[in-house]
Amino acid sequence: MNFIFKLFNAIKSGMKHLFMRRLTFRYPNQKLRFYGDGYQYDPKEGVGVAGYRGRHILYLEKCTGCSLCFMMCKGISQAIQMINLPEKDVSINKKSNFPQIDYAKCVYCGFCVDICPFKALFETNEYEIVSYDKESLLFTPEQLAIKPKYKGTYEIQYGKRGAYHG
Amino acid sequence: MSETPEIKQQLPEREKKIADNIAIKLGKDVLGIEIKPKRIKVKIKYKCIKKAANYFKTELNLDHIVSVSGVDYPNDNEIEVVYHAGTYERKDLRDLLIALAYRIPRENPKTQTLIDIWPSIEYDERETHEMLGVFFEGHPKLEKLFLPEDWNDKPPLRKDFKNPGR
Amino acid sequence: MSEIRTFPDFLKRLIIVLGGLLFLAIIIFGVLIYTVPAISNFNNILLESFSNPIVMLNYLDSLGVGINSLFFKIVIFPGYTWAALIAAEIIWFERKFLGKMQMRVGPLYAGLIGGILQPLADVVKLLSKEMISPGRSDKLIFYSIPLLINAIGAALLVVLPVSEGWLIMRSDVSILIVFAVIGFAPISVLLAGWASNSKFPFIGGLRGLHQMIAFEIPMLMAALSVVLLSGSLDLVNIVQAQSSIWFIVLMPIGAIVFFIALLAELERIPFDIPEAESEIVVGYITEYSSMAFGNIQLGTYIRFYALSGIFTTLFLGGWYGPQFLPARFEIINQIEWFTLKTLLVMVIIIILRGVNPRFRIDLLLRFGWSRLLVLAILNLFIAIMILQMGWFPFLGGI
Amino acid sequence: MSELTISVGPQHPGSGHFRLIVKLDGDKIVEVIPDPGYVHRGEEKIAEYRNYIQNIPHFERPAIHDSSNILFAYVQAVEDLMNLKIPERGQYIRVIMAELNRIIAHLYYFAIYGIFVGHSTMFMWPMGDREHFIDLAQMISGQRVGFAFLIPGGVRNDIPEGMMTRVNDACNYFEKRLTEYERIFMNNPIFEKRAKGIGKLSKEDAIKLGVVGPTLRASGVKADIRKDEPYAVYDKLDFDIPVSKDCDSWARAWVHIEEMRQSMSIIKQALKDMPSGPVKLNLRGQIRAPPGEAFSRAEASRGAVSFYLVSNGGMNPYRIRLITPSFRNLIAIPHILKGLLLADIPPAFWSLDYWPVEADR
Repeated sequence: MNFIFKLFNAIKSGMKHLFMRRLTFRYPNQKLRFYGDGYQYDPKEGVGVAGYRGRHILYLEKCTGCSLCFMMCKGISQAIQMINLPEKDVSINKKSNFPQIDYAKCVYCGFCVDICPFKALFETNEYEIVSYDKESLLFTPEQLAIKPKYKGTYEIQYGKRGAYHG
Repeated sequence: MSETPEIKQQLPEREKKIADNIAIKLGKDVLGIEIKPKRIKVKIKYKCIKKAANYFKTELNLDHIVSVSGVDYPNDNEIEVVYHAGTYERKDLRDLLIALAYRIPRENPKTQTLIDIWPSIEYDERETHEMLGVFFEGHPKLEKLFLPEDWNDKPPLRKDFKNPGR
Repeated sequence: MSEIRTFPDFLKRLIIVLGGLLFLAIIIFGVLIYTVPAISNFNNILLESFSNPIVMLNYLDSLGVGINSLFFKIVIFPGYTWAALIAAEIIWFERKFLGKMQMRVGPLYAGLIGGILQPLADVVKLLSKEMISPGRSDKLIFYSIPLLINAIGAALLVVLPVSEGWLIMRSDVSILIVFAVIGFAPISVLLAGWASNSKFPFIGGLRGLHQMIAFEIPMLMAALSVVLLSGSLDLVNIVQAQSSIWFIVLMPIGAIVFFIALLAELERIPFDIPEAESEIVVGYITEYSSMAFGNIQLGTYIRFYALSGIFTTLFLGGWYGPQFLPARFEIINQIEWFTLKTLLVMVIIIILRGVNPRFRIDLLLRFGWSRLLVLAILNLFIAIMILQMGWFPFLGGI
Repeated sequence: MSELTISVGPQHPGSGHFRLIVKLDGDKIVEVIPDPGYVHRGEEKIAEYRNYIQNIPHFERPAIHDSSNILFAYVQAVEDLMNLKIPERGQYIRVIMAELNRIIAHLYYFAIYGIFVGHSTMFMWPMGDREHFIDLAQMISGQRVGFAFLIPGGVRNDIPEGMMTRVNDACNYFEKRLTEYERIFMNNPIFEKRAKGIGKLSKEDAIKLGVVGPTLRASGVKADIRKDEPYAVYDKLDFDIPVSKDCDSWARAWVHIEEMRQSMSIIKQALKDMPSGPVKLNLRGQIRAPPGEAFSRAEASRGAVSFYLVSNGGMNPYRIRLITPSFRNLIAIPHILKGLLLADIPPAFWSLDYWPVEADR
């Protein structure tokens, strides 16, 4: 009898969920809202600013080409390469060396942001980096300098009929 | 960074008492004892490893092995084998880990298995065997554990084994 | 032709190939239409029948494949095509329903309404796959099993009375035919496991054999009590005996026994032990790929429909609607009532799949032989008692 | 007696990157030989080539959905050598992340447990409910799976505002969900039939084999590093350790459910008690551990994870030994599976929460 009672309880629990809202997040139509503008780091205080760790943004006018990010990434995922941009001659970057990031390798740990002492490299909310070939995943410094336009409005809401993305 | 916190200054009484007992019991086989809060490292001669292990098992109720690690010291031409033993049975000693360390020559790293004293040591000894080439005499199944069956190189955790590509 | 590198390239290639095929088809068809008179005749009728369906029907009747012919009944309705359509859509419904129960959406993109064309997409996918068989398998048996499983499901449809007048074949012993056909299922499962010449399928085949044999006997006993009450082996007569009161009301235990045995016969969760995927991969289906796998799935779901229909026939009053309903429900005719009830049984089976884990084979066999058989015999006694006490004078038939 | 030898894994739905060589007599298991190593990456060797910061994303790879806990032990080993005293707020945030991670890993456990016994609903529900906690962790750390959030000296950033309400919402919702889990899965009579009394590991055997984590606690030993050797601020928080005396597969699942309840209470308490202040020491320059050795432990979701760190004062560690809970529970697999039926492998094997990547390292 206990067996049947428990089985009935299980069926009741399952049936109850026919009237609950679906949690599914329908990705291409809905996009998640993130807190803040992406992960940033304050080298003076030594503390980061909370945010999503997505695609990087590189401030070309601040980058000195010190290749600290390259040194850091060498031991993690080897995604960052320093490349030379002769046409970009910024006064603080004499050799005009800039990081170039291979998103096929990047693990988005953000330690390159932590190590940068000039606030030149931050991370942003954008995470939709897809392409048909590997070459397109290689982001040159100019591409990294573009501010991404990510707009997400959905987050988990808690209602009477369960949780949903809204 | 350099300032020493207060825990270092006060002598860990309990650990000191246990260490003294060990020193008395094992006598001249003990080469040295390092004491830190909650950690004791006993360095012994490798001939008397069974005696020391038996003592730990029976007197201190160290009923399981947490880890068996091998550290390669090519400069001294020795391999150090470290057993970390802990206890579940004695509640007052649960935070205590006693390390049993001995050094064996690097060319002929032969030692005795402790599987009859601590059955939980089986896979740790197998791993140490394949990673550092330490041979545990009397182990029932000293085979490859993680490495491929056809591995025919130096034991990989020895210092003279270089990671490919480095 | 150029190399395909990007998605637009692929689309271009697709259009070229499809366009070429279409062009060829038009040319060939055009040539044929004016050369072969029979086809041109058919073509005229085809054109006419667009405006007047009766012309079409008459033409089909003249060919012997009209709506009242045996051919139509076997092939279209209530035969194979109908069952396959229900099977395909019940697969879709099952996924959608379980999706809702699990707080997700299920199939979404194929078709306009909630991915209703998903089964079709799956078939297309399976058709485009390569058919592989294990090296030392018995090829003849290996490839005949999908057809056999399909045939077992389809053979049950022959005697399934969807309505009083509209059924493929009426036999005096149709319930025996049903059990004779069901008896083939364990053999097909065992053969599939054996012919694959692989360990997991073989274990799955043996499990299937054990399970199906263990549950066939309680199933037969439960059906026997129905036969006793209705006094006939004919499924049509059995349904007619339930015109005033359904047998599920008279013999709830029998209905439960039959239902549980049904679950085991169908290998549905909680009794999908021969296909237990985390234990023995997928059991006897493991080595099947492509449309061979698709055929097994189709056959299983057709059997699912057919056996649910038989449960409806035996216990839920077949094509009769509930008596207490007001008169306006009379317009729902017999076939619709039957389909509705069958679908209800299927939905209940799907609900059980959503909330239950899998049983273990030894527990299941013990349950089948010791509990279910006892209950079935008890139910038989109840049936005899009902008959002897004469509470329901219309029962007992003869 | 003729035996049938079958390989459960590595290409088997019920194994993961791992192989069990199972010898059967009829349907009965005569012998089980575990064969790990399919995902061995030599983490210990690679760590010798990287500095202390570069090792962080690397060391969370063995247990990717339990990353904060495994890093907890690592950063403690480094801090132990460097004699660092972590700001209290940083410690609280560490605890919050660790407990969020514990819930995430436990929900993963239930999802796989569900699909292993053929319960598809129990696969989908925990996977869906995991989303709430992944969202919370992502709000704090900025990543959804590999957080790389704990570093020597503290945590990488402060928690954002508005965490409190979101955590409360998620926890209140999840409390209700846990009762549903119990109804549909834990107390489901068929699951009870399959898991109760299966895969017994007695208290004596558990101690002898040195198993850890929920496996140990389900065998009746009330041992948890968070209580036995309180690290961070666990001694200031009020929580309980669920212990079961049933010693079987069902008890292990039950311990997981109760631990999730405790974790939620810890998160709520930690958020409430958290003092203000810095979250991280400002360590300038390269992190270098002075010569010496340290052995640190932390309670990960599957049990005690330990780091044995030997430093010679260089940029990179001289030797790191990582002992993961799955590796220590590996010895229990042949022990509990012996004498069971073939059909008992999924519920009994998965109840140990054996994670091949974590064991192989």
